[in-house]
Amino acid sequence: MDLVIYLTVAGLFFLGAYGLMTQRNLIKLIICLNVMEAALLLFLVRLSHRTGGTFPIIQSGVWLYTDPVSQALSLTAIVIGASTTALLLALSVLVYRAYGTLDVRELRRLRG
Amino acid sequence: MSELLVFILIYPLLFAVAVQTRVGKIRPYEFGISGIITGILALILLSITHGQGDVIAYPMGGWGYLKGIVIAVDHLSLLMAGLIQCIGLLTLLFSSKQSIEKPHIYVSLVLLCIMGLNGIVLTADLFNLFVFLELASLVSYALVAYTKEAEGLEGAFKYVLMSFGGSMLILWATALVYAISGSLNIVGAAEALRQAPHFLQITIVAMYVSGFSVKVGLFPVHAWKADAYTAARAPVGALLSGASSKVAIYALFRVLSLLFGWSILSGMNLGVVLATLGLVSILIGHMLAFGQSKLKRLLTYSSIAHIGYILIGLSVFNLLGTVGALFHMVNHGLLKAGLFYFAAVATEDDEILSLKGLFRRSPSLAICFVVMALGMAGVPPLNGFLSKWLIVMGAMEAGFYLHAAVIVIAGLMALLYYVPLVQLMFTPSDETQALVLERSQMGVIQTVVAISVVLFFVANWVFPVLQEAASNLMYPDSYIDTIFNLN
Amino acid sequence: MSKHHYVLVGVLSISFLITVFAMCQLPESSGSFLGGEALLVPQETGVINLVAAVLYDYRGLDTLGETVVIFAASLVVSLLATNMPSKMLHTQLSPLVQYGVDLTLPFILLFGFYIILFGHISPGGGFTGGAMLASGAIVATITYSTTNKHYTILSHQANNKIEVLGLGTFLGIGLVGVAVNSFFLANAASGVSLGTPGTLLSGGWIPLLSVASGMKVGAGLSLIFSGLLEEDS
Amino acid sequence: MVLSGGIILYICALGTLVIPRRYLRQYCLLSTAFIFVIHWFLPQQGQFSFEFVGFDLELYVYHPLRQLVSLAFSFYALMFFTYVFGEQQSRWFYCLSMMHIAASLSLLFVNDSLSFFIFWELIAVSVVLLLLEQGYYSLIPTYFYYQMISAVLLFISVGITYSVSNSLQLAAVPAAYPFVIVAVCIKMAILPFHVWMLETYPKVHPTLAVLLSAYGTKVGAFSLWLLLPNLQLEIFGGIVAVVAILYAFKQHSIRRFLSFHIISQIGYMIAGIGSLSTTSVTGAVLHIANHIIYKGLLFMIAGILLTKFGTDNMLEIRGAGRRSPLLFVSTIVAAASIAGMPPFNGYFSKTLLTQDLSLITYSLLTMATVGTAISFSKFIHYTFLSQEEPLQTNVNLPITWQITLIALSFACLILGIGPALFWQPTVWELKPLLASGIAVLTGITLFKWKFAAIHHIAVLTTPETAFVSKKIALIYEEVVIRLRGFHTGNIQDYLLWFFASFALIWICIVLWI
Repeated sequence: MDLVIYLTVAGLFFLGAYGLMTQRNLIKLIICLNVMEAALLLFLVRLSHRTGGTFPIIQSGVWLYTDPVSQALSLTAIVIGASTTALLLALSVLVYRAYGTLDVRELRRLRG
Repeated sequence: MSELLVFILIYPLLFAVAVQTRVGKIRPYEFGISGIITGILALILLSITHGQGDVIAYPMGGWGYLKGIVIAVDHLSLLMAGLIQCIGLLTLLFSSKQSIEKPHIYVSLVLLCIMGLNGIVLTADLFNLFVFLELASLVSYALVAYTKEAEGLEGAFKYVLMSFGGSMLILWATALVYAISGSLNIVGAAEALRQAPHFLQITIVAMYVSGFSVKVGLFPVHAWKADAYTAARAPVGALLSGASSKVAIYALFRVLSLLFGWSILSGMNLGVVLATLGLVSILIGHMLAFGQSKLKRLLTYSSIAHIGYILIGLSVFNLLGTVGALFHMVNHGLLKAGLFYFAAVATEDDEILSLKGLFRRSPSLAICFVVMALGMAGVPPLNGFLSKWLIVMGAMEAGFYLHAAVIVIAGLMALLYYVPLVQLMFTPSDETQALVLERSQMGVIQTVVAISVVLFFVANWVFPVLQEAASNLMYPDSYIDTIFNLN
Repeated sequence: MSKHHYVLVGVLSISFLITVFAMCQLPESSGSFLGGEALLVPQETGVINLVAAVLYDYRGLDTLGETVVIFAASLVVSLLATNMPSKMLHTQLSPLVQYGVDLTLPFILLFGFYIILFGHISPGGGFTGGAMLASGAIVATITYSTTNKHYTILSHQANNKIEVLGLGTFLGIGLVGVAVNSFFLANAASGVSLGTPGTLLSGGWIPLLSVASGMKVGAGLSLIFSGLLEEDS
Repeated sequence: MVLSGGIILYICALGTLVIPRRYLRQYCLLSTAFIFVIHWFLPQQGQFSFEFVGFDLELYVYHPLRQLVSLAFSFYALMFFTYVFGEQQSRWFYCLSMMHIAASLSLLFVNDSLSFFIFWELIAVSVVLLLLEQGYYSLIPTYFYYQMISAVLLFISVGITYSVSNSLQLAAVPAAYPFVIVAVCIKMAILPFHVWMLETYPKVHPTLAVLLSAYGTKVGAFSLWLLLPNLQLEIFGGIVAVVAILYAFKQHSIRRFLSFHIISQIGYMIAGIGSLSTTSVTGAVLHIANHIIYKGLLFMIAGILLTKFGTDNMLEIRGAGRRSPLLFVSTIVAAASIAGMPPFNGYFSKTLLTQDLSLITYSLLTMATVGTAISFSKFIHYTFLSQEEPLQTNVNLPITWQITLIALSFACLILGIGPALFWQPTVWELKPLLASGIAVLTGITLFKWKFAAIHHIAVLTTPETAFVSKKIALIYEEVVIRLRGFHTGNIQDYLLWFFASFALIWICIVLWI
């Protein structure tokens, strides 16, 4: 079971990376970044898993809970990712205005 | 006095919020500058009360290192924090005379960037480091794109894509550390991590190295840096190359040395790997800087090369090299900031050719450039020479002969692109109108030049501080003990 | 398939293998610090939602950091706002949608407030609730367009003020700890009454912090959204 | 605790920036005279050492030979400031030239490689700043690159020495020999590293050439003694002396001609220092001191000729001897000194130098002496003696120039006779007297008899070497252009590099365990 999750995590991450390097559309690139981030969120959530544990709200009679820390971490990571995505979207609107295209390979005024 | 730590961490936020609310008739630059000066005063106060060799740790919320976040400061962190505030101050001072739209936002962003960098330097918690790293990066993206011109947007976009990948690797490594040790504190996680399977250790190290090297701008992930810094405003370039990249190197070495310790790392031959990356960075940086037509681009490539010097100094794992590298961080931070400021005032369009005849138009500016260029090339009696000397001697002592030789020869490669610039400046041109500078801008550049000359002569007094900081990095026992003793 | 492409696939598959093998060597269950001590949490912090305890008490600085990130993001987006009208906002949606939104909007907001306020005793908290509030604002804006002042939930300036207020509250509560000679962002250690865990008025500063970050996140996300389709700033 | 004289001169140099304009020249004279006195009465005990960034610096260590050279340096500094007394120079000129002298003087007394390296570079830096100040922008790159290459090699050798011996000792370890030798050779402008010298001395203002020609190369020769005290370089020195003479034969520009003679004289010094025998080393160091004096005199003469006759070509100046007898006499003195004609100072040091040399080196040096005599006969013949144009207006020299010419000529004479009589009477024996007399006379005869053939041989045997550096520059540029081609500006390439870096670092770590 663990192996499947790990395969999914790494698979999603590098799939996102693959998309990042092959797609041309800026918006698709942003989606790819989010896919990469989602892979790591999956990994963080996996880390909170405890066999037999319940959701981390104290109830009477329950002794084993899943790990709240990595859940909190993923929450923070989500917010950070969302902020970066917002910035990227704003940037891509402006890039479209300036370059007239969303093709990332046209963004090559700076080179050499 | 440990509350000062919290103050140093959050003062930029307080001032940024205050600037943002526009209460009363706050003039953003004056307000921001006074904010940073308060921060510097706090830092000075802290370093006065900070005794020889001891570490101040502050548990956030009163929880120890097991449950909560601990921020801690030793000489190394103090040194880095000092560098950050100084460059931040110079940046704000310098940009206060530039015409920048929406100054409220600009000042807030610079302050927030300083907050992120301060957080990286002060924290002893891996995930918290990631959060502050992201804060600093996010603000840097925005600062690069601030002009909203095509180049700026392009540079910022490339910067985000690369840097976000790096952040993801850092986050992944942090999650792995947490999965192994169940702790997020750098010190608390170390024990379990050193017993972890070898394979896992190597993977974590590789993730941290390649993740941070994006932020640093090391070979082979240096390419975004030239684009981003070229596109950014010159003061922003100064802030980023002067402070941000140094802090990223700091974070890399602090994390690795605390998590694994030098013995495991040198068992992995990480020193050789990192030093070789540094070596290639030096060569590539200096070669690409040669023959550039844009001044800021030239400076950025040179900055990539100097990152290589620092990396070699740190990865030889001895006191001499580490001291040299820390000294070079300070020197290069100041000098490169000065050169970026110079680029802002000396040329309108960043074209090197427009430097022609600068000596006639503003002699003192041209002379400042000559001094800074010589300092960057490592010519005595300037500070750049001393740090280079220390790094080379450290590398020689550790047996990194090739690396030392390349550092030495790199001085020559640096002259290959600085000397034509100097020549161009002194060649008479048609344009003879005097270049009148704002006094504060000229003052900033002259301060940088003066510091770089003075640092050579007072190096004996600076040296113990650097030595203390270097031994903090190499033998972090007191850091570890202080954090352990919190519980 | 160009040569470039093969290199790319090769690099990625090597990295894939490395990371998968590395992760497979992870220990079966990591000894998280709360694993054995979860039952101590209500005594220490006064809340029964462990995630809230971690977010607002144990690792409060992270939360402060991320609120600052949102603050920075909203600043940045308002900076990069394009000053050009977005066409999308002038399309008239059908009355059905408008009535539907009219009907559900109060409930969305109410649920958001609920999530924020009850974050410490049930799943939820400032971030989740804040995001819901922001989604309410976003729905309203999309439906009625920004030109219709009546239905724009809050103006730019108001959002800005709420955001700063939330951030200020967070910082202020943090500084209370310093003021009473305890630690920054201290909860129980600052002498505040924790109340009975599980009740609404429990957890010391945590509910307040939750509200503060809820304000912050809600206003920040709305600002980011409105910044992305700003007509005039 | 003794303050090194060079450091004092540095402080004096800072003084030139605040002294009122009217007293500037007097101030320079006074301070150099003061420095001369200081070096005359140097304390034999005591040292000036302190810890600097973790290394022990020793800025003052007494040794008679060091004092000897320092006396020559400071005496020449006095002469130089007398020479420029009549000229209007900027404040910075005085400051920088004093700093140049100060760096050279400081270098003579140091005893550790860090301070040695610092002063080594400072000499070059002060020259660069002087060139900037005087407006010779096009000359800077060549000069600076060569000097910096020398500094870089020295730096490497210091690093090697440090890693082997774990100390900053001056004497290089054998592993560092190749680097030191090339570094010092560049500093001494040995062929084929002489390009920087030809780019500087013959092209700058005569006054500047008078200053530069005295210190840079001589410091190099002296540091040979400091850095390589255990290396046999005798024959190399002899070869250098002869080859440089061959190059000197075909020169018509006086200052180029003199530059090649500097190289040739440095060959003598190398031979002496490289022979490792005490007498020869003493002779060589004495030769450095003497050489400063007569070569300085010659460069002053060249400067005066250029100023008064408007040309640097020895074939175009005719009959200078008749028009300025003082100039003529001092030229004769200087030429006799450089050729090693008794009783001038060149004879004294050359004889001392050659006493313990092997036969091959001795014969090479004798050949060089003959060559020197030939080429100076040519110089004097064309410039001073031959007269086709009867344009007989007397050339009036300013009083300061007259003073310096007379003083330096007397110095040549006194230094040739005085110390030799009291200290080393052996040089007045018949054999060396005869040997050098015959050599010089042979030279003069050869010039009269077969100069055309000699000139022809010289032209045939001396290839130009300047193209090598151009070739290297072209290759470097090509590499840079290739490298820049990789930076296409396409972010997706950069991202690939990034993901590759993760795999690369990981694999490197695994492979290197």
